[in-house]
Amino acid sequence: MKFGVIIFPGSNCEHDVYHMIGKVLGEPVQFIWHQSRDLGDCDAIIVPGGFAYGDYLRTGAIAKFSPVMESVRTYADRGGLVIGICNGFQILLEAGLLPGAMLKNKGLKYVCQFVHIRVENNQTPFTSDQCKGEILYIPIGHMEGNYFADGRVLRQLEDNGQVVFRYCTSGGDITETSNPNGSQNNIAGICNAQRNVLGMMPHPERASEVLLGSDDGIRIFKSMVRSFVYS
Amino acid sequence: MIIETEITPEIVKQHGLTDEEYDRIVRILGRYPTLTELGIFSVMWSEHCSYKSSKPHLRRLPTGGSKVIQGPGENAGIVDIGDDYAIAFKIESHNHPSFVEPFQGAATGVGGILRDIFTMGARPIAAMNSLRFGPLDKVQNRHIMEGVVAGIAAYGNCFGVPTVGGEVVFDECYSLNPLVNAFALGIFKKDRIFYGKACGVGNPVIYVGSKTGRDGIHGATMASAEFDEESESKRPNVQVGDPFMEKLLLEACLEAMKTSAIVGIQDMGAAGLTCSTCEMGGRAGTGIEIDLQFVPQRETGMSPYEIMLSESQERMLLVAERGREDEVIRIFKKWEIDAVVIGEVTADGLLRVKDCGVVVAEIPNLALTEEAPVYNRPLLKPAVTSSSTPHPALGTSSLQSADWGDVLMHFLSSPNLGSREWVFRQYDHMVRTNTVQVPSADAAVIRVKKTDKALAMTLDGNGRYCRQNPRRGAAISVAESCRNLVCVGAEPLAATNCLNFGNPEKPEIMWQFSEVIDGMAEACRLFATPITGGNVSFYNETLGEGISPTPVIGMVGLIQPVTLVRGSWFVHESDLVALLGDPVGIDEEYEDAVTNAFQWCLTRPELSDPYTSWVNRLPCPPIDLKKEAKVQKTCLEAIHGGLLISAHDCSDGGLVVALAEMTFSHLRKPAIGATIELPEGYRLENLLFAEYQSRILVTLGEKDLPKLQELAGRNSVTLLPLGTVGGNRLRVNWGPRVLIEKEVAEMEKVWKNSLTRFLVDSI
Amino acid sequence: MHAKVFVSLKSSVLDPQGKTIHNSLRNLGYGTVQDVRQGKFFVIKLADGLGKETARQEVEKMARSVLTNPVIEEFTYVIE
Amino acid sequence: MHAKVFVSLKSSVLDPQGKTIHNSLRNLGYGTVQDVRQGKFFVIKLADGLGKETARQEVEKMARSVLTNPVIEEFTYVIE
Ligand SMILES: Nc1ncnc2c1ncn2[C@@H]1O[C@H](COP(=O)(O)OP(=O)(O)O)[C@@H](O)[C@H]1O
Ligand SMILES: [Mg+2]
Repeated sequence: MKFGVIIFPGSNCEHDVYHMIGKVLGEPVQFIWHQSRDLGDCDAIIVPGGFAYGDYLRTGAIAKFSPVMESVRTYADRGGLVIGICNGFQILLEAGLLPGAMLKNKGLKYVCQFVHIRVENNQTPFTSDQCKGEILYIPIGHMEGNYFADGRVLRQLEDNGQVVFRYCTSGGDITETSNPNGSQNNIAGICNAQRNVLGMMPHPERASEVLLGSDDGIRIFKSMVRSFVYS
Repeated sequence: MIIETEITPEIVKQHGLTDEEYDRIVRILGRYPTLTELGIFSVMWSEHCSYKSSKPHLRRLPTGGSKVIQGPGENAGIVDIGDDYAIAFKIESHNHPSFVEPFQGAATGVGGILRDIFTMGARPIAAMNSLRFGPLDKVQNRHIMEGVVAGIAAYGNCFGVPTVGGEVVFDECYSLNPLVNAFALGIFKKDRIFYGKACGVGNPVIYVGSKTGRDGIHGATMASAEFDEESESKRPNVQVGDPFMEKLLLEACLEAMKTSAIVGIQDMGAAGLTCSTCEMGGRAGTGIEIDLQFVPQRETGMSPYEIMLSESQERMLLVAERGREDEVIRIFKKWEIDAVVIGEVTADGLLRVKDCGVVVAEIPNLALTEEAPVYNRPLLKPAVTSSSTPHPALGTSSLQSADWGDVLMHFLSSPNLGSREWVFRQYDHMVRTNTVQVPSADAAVIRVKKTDKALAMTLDGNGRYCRQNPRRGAAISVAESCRNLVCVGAEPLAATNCLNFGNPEKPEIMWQFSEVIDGMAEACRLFATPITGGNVSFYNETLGEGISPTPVIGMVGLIQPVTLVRGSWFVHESDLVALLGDPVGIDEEYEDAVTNAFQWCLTRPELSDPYTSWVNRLPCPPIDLKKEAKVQKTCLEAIHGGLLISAHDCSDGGLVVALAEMTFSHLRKPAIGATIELPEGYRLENLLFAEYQSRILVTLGEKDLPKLQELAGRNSVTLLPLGTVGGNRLRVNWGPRVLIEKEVAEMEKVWKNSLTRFLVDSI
Repeated sequence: MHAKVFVSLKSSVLDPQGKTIHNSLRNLGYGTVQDVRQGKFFVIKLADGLGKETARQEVEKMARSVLTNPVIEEFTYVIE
Repeated sequence: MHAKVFVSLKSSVLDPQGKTIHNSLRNLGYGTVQDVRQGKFFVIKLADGLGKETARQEVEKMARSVLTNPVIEEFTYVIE
């Protein structure tokens, strides 16, 4: 399964994702420059973390206009797998591939730490390898991860099972203290109604080797590979 | 040459030049300087750029070694780590700007040190910072700290370098003189190193990066003068950092360096275009001619003086192979960065600056660099160096009834001992997916992809010790930084240093400086850790109040294979806890002072930070460097022999604080207690809390004890079994007495609150 | 010709930044402050020849599609 | 009573945000945009009984000492 990793000016997790896919997961991977409209023969697209355009206007606000994003939209519309991580999630929100928006963390500070997230829906290509209710240990690192959507949208997300991950305690409880950024309903990751586009604030690539403190993150990509092989 | 402004003695003085220095300029030029030339001389001959007070002393530091590829003199030192890889690292101060505008001052400090690393061709893979502030009960100090930490975070996080470690210290002397020292480390292939040399007559000189504005004009001279109320008016010097631009600059520079079209490159830091041109020419023995009309400018109507002295950030100067400039420029254009040929390398050794073809400055490069003035400033040992006036020994009786558990809880809640999580949580310390040891271990550990190696790094300084005894204090900083590396399983390789001092024109300050250099030199020789570069920051004085001499050491070590990496906490129930090294050192004056300081503190329940009050009454602890080396050797050999499960340095707060720290939770590892039996025959308070050096707490499986004993014996190092890991309390027994019995959770809570209780709800 | 675009969070969205500033102002003794909301603004220099109506259209377009995120923000503008 | 305080970077100080926004607006075809500077504003609700002159003094004081760093920023305000 071939992965494409998009590079925007200011992306800074592209090499991390590339390393994880190529070296840890052992699947083919290539970079895609933001000016390119050609996604090549990629079977999945990763929009990596970082600070595209410095996050200067709003997170993801300028990146959404890059030529590559038009291709990503078409790709997603045709059912292609797209995963946005951290800044990548923010870009997908701005681009309208996922609903809602990100506000500043409730503590108004950047937060970098490991968190526990609970798998809320394992009927997606990103979580098929996991059980519902399973807890993953994966780090976050962001200033704007406080997910917001208006009441109607939020209800839709919940009703459709589009909430994929929620921040939780080590025991799996959804509590206010286990919510690192004030996100509505402790949301850490959501997918679109078709289940082929996922956005998540935690960085699975940072938890892909035991040496780095956890390898729970790699399972999201293993799920993708598995669902691809069986599709 | 057109002399547009007459240089009056008044103007010379405003430029911080002495009459003798001005005469020297006139002699060098054989004529009077233009205003632009005067500006150029003044920044290059400032303390910050010329090291005129420190140079004669810095020469006494050991700088070479079999693994040193580049010592002091370039943008950063370079060390060979084997397998064709090398690392570049350095530390720099941004103290004054961070006082004036904490957020931007700290942010641009990070930007500057990152450029020093990637200008050599290395990709930055780790950053650290050493911070010193006044006590947090004052609003102004909180405000500075919040701004500084947020600024470092904003810049480093956006740039994409993990900020993996550092130190934070609070002391009254930093209230008006906060210290912000930023460290960065980069990695590259050994055959891909770039130097700041303008070689090859006729080669084009290319300006890349941000446009030039009226930023920080005279920043270098500002960093070379004391602060007073007038500095308010010097304020427009502050610059705003653009980490996004820096990130693009990094990628573009590294891409351009792959073309082989680049001959030399240097960042424009302090003294901007001036410094980069004359230093690149100076190092290569060439001249440089530029025309300012080609320099990209952000503002209109800038004079040659302003353009040459501007310290706008995120700019680089490079020299390319003639005929290949377009190739280079194309790469920068791809990253949407300005890149313009502004001149060329010449044979005459002169820095020639033109403005639309008219020469506005013409100065020999070497006169600005190597041949800048150097002063052997007078030294004077202050009459009393020890501020802890000896008390009459009161005997230990009144300490008999002390509640040591209570003392421990108070100590753990001290901002000087507590958790730094409030700080490092704001730093992205995991980007690049190399971080093996996140902040809170004795040293940060970064794995090196494509190898089985890891790098360990730490920053250590101790102004408190250096105030009492600059020579010994500096040696302790070196010893402690090596000890920190050894605890995580690394062999120390080399160091960089940032020397923060008061006004060098005061003989007492210069004496401190000289002593610090000697102490550091001795320790670095003994540990075979050469100093490959660094930075000197003088004039850390406001309204005549100076800081304690504060040398900060940045030490880097190698772990191979990476699986040897160790943490500094208890891991499994039933592991043994033991102490490597003598439980107390030999120094009666220190021993008495510890007792007296406790008697003083324990009768003062009103103290808000008993640890800091206590420790401020102590002299510098003793150190025996040879013994220290043996302890470290034993620890490292034990880790290599697979004997140790974890190791933790005993330093600030002494033995019991170190034990408490080992009990705390770490990532997914839960908190876990221990039962400790302290040896009798020592003064209790000394054993518990005194800050003796050369001690490492280790844990090991019971079956490995004989082997460790044998190893320690062979190295003539004391090994003292202390107890067992387990339970949810820390119990410390002394003979029949239970001295301390505390829930780990309770200790961890006060320790975690030590900063947040001051910082949580303020902007 | 200059346009000024003022962007603020919709009133239905919590503004923790404003709240924090409010708290610290109160702690510093500014007791008369009853609420603070924070926003951002852009000063946009436009080509001089531009007619007022064209300017208006241009500015509205960029405010709507670039300068704000309609999920959480709203804007006003003036042209001077 | 409301005060609005507008804070912007001094004109001589680099505004990386404004610069980046300007670049992207240009790339998006807004050719008439010649410069962009970004600032922030605070809407401060003040106690109603406050006299205009007292309000003015209070607002100036907090703008100078809390809401801005005079080293790099400047402000204007209105009271409504
Ligand atoms: N304390 C020190 N010990 C050893 N070398 C030093 C020290 N301070 C500065 N240096 C060296 O002097 C050179 C000039 O330093 P500096 O002016 O700080 O560099 P830059 O121009 O990159 O800012 C560097 O190579 C630096 O490593
Ligand atoms: Mg440099």
